[in-house]
Amino acid sequence: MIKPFVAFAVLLVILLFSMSLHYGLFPYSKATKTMQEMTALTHMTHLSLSVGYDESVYNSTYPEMTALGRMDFVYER
Amino acid sequence: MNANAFWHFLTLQLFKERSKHLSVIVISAMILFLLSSVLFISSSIRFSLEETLKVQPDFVVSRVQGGISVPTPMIWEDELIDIYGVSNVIQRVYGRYFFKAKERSFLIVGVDFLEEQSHENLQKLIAKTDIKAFLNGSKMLVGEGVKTYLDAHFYKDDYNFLTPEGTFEKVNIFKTLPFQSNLIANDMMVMPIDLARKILGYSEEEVSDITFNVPNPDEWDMMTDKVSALHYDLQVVNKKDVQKSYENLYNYKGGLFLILFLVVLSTFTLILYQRYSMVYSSERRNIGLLRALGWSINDVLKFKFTETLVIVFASYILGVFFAYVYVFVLGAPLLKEVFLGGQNLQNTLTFVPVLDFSVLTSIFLIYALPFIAAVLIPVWRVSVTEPKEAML
Amino acid sequence: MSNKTMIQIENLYRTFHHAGNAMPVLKDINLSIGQGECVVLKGVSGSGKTTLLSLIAGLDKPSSGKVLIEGEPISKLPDLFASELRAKKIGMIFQHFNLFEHLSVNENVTIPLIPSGLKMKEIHEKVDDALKVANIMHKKEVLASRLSGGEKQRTAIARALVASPNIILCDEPTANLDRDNSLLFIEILGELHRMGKTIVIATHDPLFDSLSFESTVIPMVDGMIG
Amino acid sequence: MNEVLLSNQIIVFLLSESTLFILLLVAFVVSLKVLVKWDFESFMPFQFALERQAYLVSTIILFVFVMKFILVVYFIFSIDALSLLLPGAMCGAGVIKANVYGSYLLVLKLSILFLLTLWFYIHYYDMRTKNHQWFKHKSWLFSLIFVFIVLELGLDFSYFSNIDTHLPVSCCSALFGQLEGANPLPFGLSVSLLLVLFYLLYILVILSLKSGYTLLYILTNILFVYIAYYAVVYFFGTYVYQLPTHKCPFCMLQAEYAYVGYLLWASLFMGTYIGLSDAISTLWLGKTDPKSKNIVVWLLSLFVLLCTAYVAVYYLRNGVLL
Repeated sequence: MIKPFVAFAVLLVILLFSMSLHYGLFPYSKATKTMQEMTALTHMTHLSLSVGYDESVYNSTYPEMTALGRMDFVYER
Repeated sequence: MNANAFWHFLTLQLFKERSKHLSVIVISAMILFLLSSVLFISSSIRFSLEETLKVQPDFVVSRVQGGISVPTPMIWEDELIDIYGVSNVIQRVYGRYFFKAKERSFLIVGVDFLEEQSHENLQKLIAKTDIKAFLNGSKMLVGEGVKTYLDAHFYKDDYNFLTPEGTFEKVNIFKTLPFQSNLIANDMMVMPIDLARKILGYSEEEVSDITFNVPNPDEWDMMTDKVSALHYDLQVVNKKDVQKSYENLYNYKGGLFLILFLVVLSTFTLILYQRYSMVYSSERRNIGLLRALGWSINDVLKFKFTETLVIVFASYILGVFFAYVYVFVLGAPLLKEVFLGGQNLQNTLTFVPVLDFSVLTSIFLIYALPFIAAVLIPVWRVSVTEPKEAML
Repeated sequence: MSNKTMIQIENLYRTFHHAGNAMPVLKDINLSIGQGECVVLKGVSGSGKTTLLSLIAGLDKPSSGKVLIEGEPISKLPDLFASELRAKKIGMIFQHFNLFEHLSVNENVTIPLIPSGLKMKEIHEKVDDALKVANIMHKKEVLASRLSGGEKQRTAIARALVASPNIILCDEPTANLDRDNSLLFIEILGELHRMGKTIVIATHDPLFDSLSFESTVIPMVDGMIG
Repeated sequence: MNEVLLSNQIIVFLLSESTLFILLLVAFVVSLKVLVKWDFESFMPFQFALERQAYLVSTIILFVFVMKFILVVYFIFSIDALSLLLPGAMCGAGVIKANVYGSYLLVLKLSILFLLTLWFYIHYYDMRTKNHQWFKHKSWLFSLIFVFIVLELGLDFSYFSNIDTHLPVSCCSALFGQLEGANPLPFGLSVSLLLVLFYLLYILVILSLKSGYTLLYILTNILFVYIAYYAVVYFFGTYVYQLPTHKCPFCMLQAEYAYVGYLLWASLFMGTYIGLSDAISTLWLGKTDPKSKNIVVWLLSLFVLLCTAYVAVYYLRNGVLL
């Protein structure tokens, strides 16, 4: 293998390595524990979706269709 | 075949022709970046939700009349406690509060802090704080998004809620919820249950819904039937249904994206086919020379395939790496809004990195397989070049 | 010198089809070349000598008849065998040298050995030997694009020799060389001849009319051996 | 729209299968032309063109060969992931049984892998004859494989588009658990007899392979796979799960069991594929390869050792058997 290619390959390996380092060092337990504690407190797992909720349930342009952009169907009810 | 000499020659050729390959690598890496980002986000959200769902109550019971949820009477709680096999019956009071002027909304969640379990949970969640101070008077915990928004509108310390009766209810902002929970808590306001009732307009005898656990999963189906039979306007939802609806939501988002992505992919494949047909036809003379020097068709095929694989793997690694940085380090600006929406509160969540076999293989298959398939025929065509080309 | 037949050509025809017209290039060639012989195919351009050479090397396929290299019908072997035969038994020297311009002399000479499966050490030894015989050792690491015509030719010779083939085929080897370099080339050929290689040269250069070593001149006219 | 068809893995899987199919279709058309017009003795330029096109066919098949192996693993993995969407399913077993196509599809996929391995053997030998002696053999075999692949693609699509996500499916405990009085084992065997047969057959396979009784080997190896399947599901699997009632060939593919199922099934099937391919080429072409025989011995021994190790480790740790 020629030197520029070895350098390129080493670069790729470094990228992979730094990626796995970040992946390995990420505080998973902290992240998931906080989420779980949050749920334990509120008993809720509603996603904090950032969509407008006060839109009409009906589609004003096509009344027989459901409104566009509604996200509440993921909610539990 | 001597691996050493083979690789030496291969890399020499690749670098000599690098201008021809560079554009392919850059475009591939960009396509891979887009694809991987979407799959990373959806699998990360899915992972977080699944972890969270583990502690979510098994069943939710609410009153539904004419397809619209109405407040659930608290007496139902006692009826549920009486059913054998049901444990941990808890009432929930929550609802949306609209900040009318800007058409933003917050999720108000009432928690019964007098209960011992809630007390403990609160202690865990916001360690090193004086719980007594929190419970003393009208105070609330807010999600990061809520805090930022209220700050921007000069509600630094408290907020005046307008109750359905037309009175004002001043609530102090006690603390911000930990940012790790932003995925579910960004637009949340957690406050004592009675305060929440007042703001949301529930009477003393009403709750939003009631949750309970059934420890034995084999009884779930039976329990659904039993509980449904209690009242004609009662709706039961179990955790599996929630899990399934989340799964479907992210399959739906990712799936629609993938299907749209097929258009890009097929265009890309066609371009690759044409480009490599062209690139390789300019190499005919060199290939003919190799054949004249004693390389067999198999040797040339192997050479050209390895060349393709180097390009495929290089762009794969580059694309996946940049997508990883974009999603898990930078928090996927712009693309995040496709998944979480961007109309309401700004969400600054960090995605939990998820790199599993399924995502990585999916990315590889959807990209590498069409790539190799597209260059396969050009590769073959140049590999069977007659060695007499070298004599011309 | 032994009389073992290295190259045997029997009733060889080659016809090119171009725009519906059949153009016979080689007509009924019969030739037998023994080990250690040096044969000069002489003729004007278009007389079919290059085509004959490429048929001998198995670079082209005949329309009928056969070419046997040490008894093996190179023209009718599956590619895997034909390539192996070419790699082990035949060294080619082309009119335009046909070097990879961006590779060094050393790398150019290595190419025929890459599919061989030899160890790196053996490859280095073989390359060095070939470079020495072709007298280009001093330019080992120089890029082919920086070489003079004569040096390129000597690199091409080293490349033809590196797998130690018994047969060397040269296609107009001196067409792009000046007189001094041509003489130098012939000198190296004489060296190869002494090593016992079978040499076939297709040329119209009069320098090859009277070689200092034993050689047979075969004139070619209109695709036939005169 | 069927929710299953929006699952990312299923989209990727179906897309990959379709891409491979298009390539194979090209290969098949070319292969038919080559097969009909093939005349190796001819000196016509046409024949030389056919020889070049044969390289296209073999290149495509080799690429497909590699990809199909990856795709089968991916298929099983995706099936496992789908169990989240299907009510009642705990692992791939329930999903496979979600409609009538599933089991046929899985068997078909495994057979195609075997035929591709066999093709690869014949191709290898054919390339090393001076007159392409077995060219027609391998082309006919490819035509057969292609028919299977067409069937497979059809089944792929019918299987995935006919999974009803609202209909509850059986979980593995219902599919493989012992019903009252009914013996699920073949030939009315008991578990201890099954085990005796398992080890006996293993020894017989190795012996017949080593001594070159090819026909006997083929017979015993097929029987061995059959018995090994039951032995893993009804005996060794319970040690993997450490639960005497858990009988399932799929659950061991999940992360909780360190994906050991992939290693287990891969060593059994790869060993059998290689062994049978070598045996068939011995009988059919008269060519044999001692190296493949060694690989077979290694793979099958790995399989048997792995199975035994689970039982042994459990016994050493707990002092009792399940």
